[in-house]
Amino acid sequence: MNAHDGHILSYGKLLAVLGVLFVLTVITILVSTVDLGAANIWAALLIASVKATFVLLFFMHLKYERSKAFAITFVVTVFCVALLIGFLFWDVSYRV
Amino acid sequence: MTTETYKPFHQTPMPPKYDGVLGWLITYDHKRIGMMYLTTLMVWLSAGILLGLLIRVELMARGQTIMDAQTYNAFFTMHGVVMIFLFIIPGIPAVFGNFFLPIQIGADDVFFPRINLLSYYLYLIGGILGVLALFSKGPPDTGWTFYVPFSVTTRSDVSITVFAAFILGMSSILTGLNFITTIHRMRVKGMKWFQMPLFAWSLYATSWVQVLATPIVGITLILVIVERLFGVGLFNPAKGGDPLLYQHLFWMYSHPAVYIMILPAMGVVSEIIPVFSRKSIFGYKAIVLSSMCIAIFGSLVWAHHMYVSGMSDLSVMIFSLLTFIVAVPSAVKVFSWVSTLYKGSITFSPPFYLSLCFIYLFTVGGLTGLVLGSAGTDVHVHDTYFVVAHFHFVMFGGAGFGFFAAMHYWWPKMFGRMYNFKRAYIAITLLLVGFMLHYMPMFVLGLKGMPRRYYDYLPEFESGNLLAGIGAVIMVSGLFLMFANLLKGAIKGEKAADDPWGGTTLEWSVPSPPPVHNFMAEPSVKSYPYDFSDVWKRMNLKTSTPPKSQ
Amino acid sequence: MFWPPQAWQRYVEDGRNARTPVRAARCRFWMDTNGLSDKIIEREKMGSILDPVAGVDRAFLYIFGFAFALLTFITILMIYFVIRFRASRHPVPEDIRGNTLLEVVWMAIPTLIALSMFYIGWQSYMGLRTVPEDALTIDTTAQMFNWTFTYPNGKESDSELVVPEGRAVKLNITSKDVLHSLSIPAHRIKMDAVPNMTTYTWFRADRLGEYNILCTEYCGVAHSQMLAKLKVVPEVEYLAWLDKTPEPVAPAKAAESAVPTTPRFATKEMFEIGDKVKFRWHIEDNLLNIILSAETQGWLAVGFNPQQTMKGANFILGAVVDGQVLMADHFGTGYTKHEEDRSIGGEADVLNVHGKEENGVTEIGFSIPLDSGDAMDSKITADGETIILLAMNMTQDSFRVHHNYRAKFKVNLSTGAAQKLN
Amino acid sequence: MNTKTKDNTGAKFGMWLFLYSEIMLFTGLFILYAAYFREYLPDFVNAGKELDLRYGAVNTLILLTSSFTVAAAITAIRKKQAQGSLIFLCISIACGIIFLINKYFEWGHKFSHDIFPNSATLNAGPRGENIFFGLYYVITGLHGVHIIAGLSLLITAAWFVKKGKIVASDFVFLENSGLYWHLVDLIWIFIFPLFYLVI
Ligand code: HEA
Ligand code: HEA
Ligand code: CUA
Ligand SMILES: [Cu+2]
Repeated sequence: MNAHDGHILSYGKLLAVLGVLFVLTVITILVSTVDLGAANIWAALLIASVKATFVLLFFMHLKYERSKAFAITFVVTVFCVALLIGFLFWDVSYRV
Repeated sequence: MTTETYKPFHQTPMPPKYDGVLGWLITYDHKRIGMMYLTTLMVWLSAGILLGLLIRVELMARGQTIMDAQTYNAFFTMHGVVMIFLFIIPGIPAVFGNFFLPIQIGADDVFFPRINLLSYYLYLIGGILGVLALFSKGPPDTGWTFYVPFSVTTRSDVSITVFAAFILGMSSILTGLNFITTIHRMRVKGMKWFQMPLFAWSLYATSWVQVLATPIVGITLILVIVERLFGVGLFNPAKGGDPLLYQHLFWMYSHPAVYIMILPAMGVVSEIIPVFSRKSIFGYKAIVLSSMCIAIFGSLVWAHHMYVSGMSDLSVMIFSLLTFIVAVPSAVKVFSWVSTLYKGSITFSPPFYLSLCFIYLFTVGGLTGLVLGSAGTDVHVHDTYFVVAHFHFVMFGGAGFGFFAAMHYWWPKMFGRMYNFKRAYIAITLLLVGFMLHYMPMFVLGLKGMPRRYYDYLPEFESGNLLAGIGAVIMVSGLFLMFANLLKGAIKGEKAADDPWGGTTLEWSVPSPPPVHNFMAEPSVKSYPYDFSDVWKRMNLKTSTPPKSQ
Repeated sequence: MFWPPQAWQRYVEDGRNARTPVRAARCRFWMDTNGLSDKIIEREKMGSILDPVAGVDRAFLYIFGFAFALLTFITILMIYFVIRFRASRHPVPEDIRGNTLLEVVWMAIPTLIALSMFYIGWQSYMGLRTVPEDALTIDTTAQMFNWTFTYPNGKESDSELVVPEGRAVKLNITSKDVLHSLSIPAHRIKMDAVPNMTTYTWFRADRLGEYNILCTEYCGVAHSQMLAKLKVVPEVEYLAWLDKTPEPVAPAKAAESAVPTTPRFATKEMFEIGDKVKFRWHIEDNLLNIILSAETQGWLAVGFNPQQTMKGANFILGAVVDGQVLMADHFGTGYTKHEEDRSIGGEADVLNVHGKEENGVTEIGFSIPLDSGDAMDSKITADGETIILLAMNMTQDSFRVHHNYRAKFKVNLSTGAAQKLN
Repeated sequence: MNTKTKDNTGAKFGMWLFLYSEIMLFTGLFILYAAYFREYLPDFVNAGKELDLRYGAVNTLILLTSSFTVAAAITAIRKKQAQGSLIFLCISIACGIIFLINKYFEWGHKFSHDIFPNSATLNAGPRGENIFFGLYYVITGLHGVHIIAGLSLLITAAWFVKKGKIVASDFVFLENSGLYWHLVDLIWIFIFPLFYLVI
């Protein structure tokens, strides 16, 4: 149990991820200048989620964890967040 | 694990070198921490009980009896806060979970012993802050739900209590996190998930709820303080805020919290029933799965507290439907416990008696929960004494009796001494009778329409309230006797054997009280945690059928 | 709102759907202190409109029925097993670890029961939410600690909801300060009052009589005093009432004085009005001598000459607490509000105070100047019309607690001619 | 047992659990954001224009960079380059501090325009804008608190690296501090579009 699970991320890979994150930041700002109506917020959230995924997988090493427990529990948490927000809208969207 | 000579944990300082009081205050032995929780919790419980009693005395007669309305409001608020945040939520996990979870899974401690100690101190500080509010100039008068906008506008000291609840939440999160990691990483070699005792399972389910739901109430309570300090207006209707959102956030935690209260108690009962039936539990996997289902689906029914709050009819429907769905896993458990008794060889004992009471009282509470879950009927009884009766049945009759059962079950293991059975039986009977007399009339009062949190009431509610008051007094005597008996047992009771009941889980394989690292030798894991063949052998029993695998 | 299905609307309208009328009656034993279900059964028998109350009671019955059955079953089984399989009788346990079929069954059956309970509960809920089109709409405003009902013609009524018999009544509810909740147990309805939001509920005023309205959302110190009355009256009476102005009285603070228990002025030849709260008086020079008495352990009050509701009225409040008489001179500063004179720049102009509380009867006497010259006392004319408000709280001595009885009179103080208003 | 063999995976797992609870903490606020966004969309759009995109964008880049350097610090320590690791950590810490300074000026700017909780302007303005700024202050404020907590962790980690307590064979403290810092970044990734880019 002691040995630290193998994979060491190379600087190159990390830099590449940072590059992607920068590009996505620029993209999201550009997208926000285009008026897509309600789609704007969804586009922004989508891009944010992609960015978050990169951070999670590489910076936070999630991709390289040996134990599945990390990924499973993380997904469960995100699922909870989605359900709570989603279920709230049964109320706020349908009030008379 | 060298074969050391046996020395009970309370005689072996942990960390070493620190003896005496300091050896307790800075200990990170899970058993000592469990004992410290027990002691502290008893103090808060007494405060909660006293407040409950004062409430009852005030309500014995109409009009002012012993206190004015403001005091009454503060008292029921503090009663609720103390009972919920200081007694029933931390209760079983912090005391018995800490003490027995590591032993049950063959570990020598929890995964983060120091964080465990930190949780305890957070609990202590939170408790002191919370109870301190009682002695401030204006103790909070909002009800334990702290509904806005009242909690933001009232002049009483809401912030301090709310902050206390926040700290207690942190304590609860850390405990949960600790237990999950412990269960994931520290099960003794060879113990697979489905070989864990049910109590450990129930704590696992509970811990997840603690980790994921508690932060939401944390931030909500912080917002109440922020609102009081800075007047941001997030919940203030005059500034565009929506008070219903507060209620949503509050119940997103506080409904799951009711399962934080009941699941560990269910775990305790799932341990006790098979032991005194001398046979394996009926439907081990179903019980495990129902715990997990309760934890998961229980998080999706929060708005059943809000049927008349003005939220949309659609969400009334959805949350009502889901409420009925989560009742089913509880049903599975009740049926499994009762079936476990079938063809057992039942010996009676105080923990067993309490478990039977638990099943009965929880069923009453749960079934009346269905009345509340149904939308049309809840409109009539919402915020009446019907709800008060419901939750005392599930919380006191359920989680509380579970706590008492755990005390009686594990007492000999914790203290190495046994209490007096006869006195225990008398106490439990008094408790049960007082309980019924106290809370049954409340159902009727509620159906008749008596609102809760009422300092004074209409003449038609007089007799019910008087009856309840008398019940409370009987309950006092029962509880008093029970605690006195346990205390006496712990000090001067007969020495208890390592396995006085004939249990199968690992805690019964170690000396009473356990040594500091729990196990004298590497624990051996049973392929099925409730395999009683060893117990039968020891008791010279033969079974009529060979164990079937499930 | 897309949801409430038309199906329910039909259910409400189609009275023949009314099933099992007798069952609804049984609930009455606990709940219906006002005999409402009788009426409902009557109507169900006649095949007229099904009331939501019946729907709710049916749901109660359905759920309670199953609950009792299940509870009894589980309890008896449990006790039976414990006795039957006790060690002395059944020393050799059998190792049963489960039974998949049984487990599936006891998952499936409760699921079905639970779903049916949900359905019937939801149905009854829709009944509570589906307002008939011809409903009389009344705006309801909650405020610490009373209810104001505003009728379509603009008439405001405090703590008293008067409705004509037979009509469906819709209440649009809102709050001025914190959350409250309007509950009428007899009609099985309840709805929160939320500031800046309008919620609604409705009921059918089937039966003449008075019903309790209670505040069921905790709202502060006098939450339990935030009561009101629903009065279902015949249509004619309702219409007559609608043209008149209402009159309420509300909380206050105490001023103190040590006083004797017997009157300090001559008590012969006093005029008397009032039933529950008795108001006796006579005029002596420029003073009006007054004795108030009632069967109460709480406070008593009299008010003079309101401009409207309580506004502009001069109030004198009194209570006997532990043999001490507490008096307060107040002025109505709002329609439902009054404050102590001294706190708003006036004087307390009460003389010759006496008071006692004996055998549950409180009596308070005092004199006030007909014209005190104080801006915070209204002038009282000896010969002419004076409006007198009488109020009390039957249990509470604190003037901050709302009244739970009140009456209103038009009086000529010199002649004693009096007329009770509504 | 854990005194004898150190279970780093377990320690990391515990940290993740803690991160989940942090996520839920912010979820409470995002729930409010979602509900109010729906209710006050036009006001949110107007109010969003008040915020200076430049502050937000720069802070985003700063945090992303700092996240990168924290990850790089771990790579460095595992490659036994303690010195490099220390430098990377210092960059992260610097980034965090710059972020806070930026935030200070941004808030200060808003304050000088009388836009802060309970200010006259907000109280008089449209309710939706008050809510928007209320959420803005509460969420970025809580985030700021987390930056401060993260910074103290990073500083401690840097100290440990310097002292040789964090080494290639035992760097779980650095890893966990890194995880925490990434979480702070992660949350900012969502805060940024929600406040600075609303339509
Ligand atoms: C330990 C705590 C606990 C537990 C376990 C429960 C369990 C349940 N509760 Fe309770 N509840 C509270 C504590 C708890 N509750 C508290 C504290 C409040 C008030 C908060 C406040 O406002 O202050 C409250 C309030 C409350 C309300 C809101 C009432 C109102 O304010 O109007 C509702 C409404 O749906 C509800 C429903 C339920 C249901 C359906 C269950 C179910 O989980 C019960 C399931 C159990 C059974 C059903 C019994 C066993 C099963 C059988 C015997 C088999 C047969 C079953 C079927 C046919 C389905 N509860
Ligand atoms: C676990 C939770 C719990 C428990 C155990 C209790 C226990 C009791 N509660 Fe509880 N109660 C709540 C949780 C609980 N309550 C909550 C959450 C509320 C809602 C608050 C709100 O509305 O905000 C509430 C509200 C509430 C009300 C409603 C108030 C109102 O709405 O106006 C009433 C009224 O009767 C009441 C009474 C009691 C009584 C008499 C007890 C009794 O059981 C106490 C009786 C106990 C004894 C009689 C034992 C005495 C024993 C000793 C003295 C010995 C002690 C010695 C040692 C420990 C060594 N409670
Ligand atoms: Cu108004 Cu309670
Ligand atoms: Cu609930």
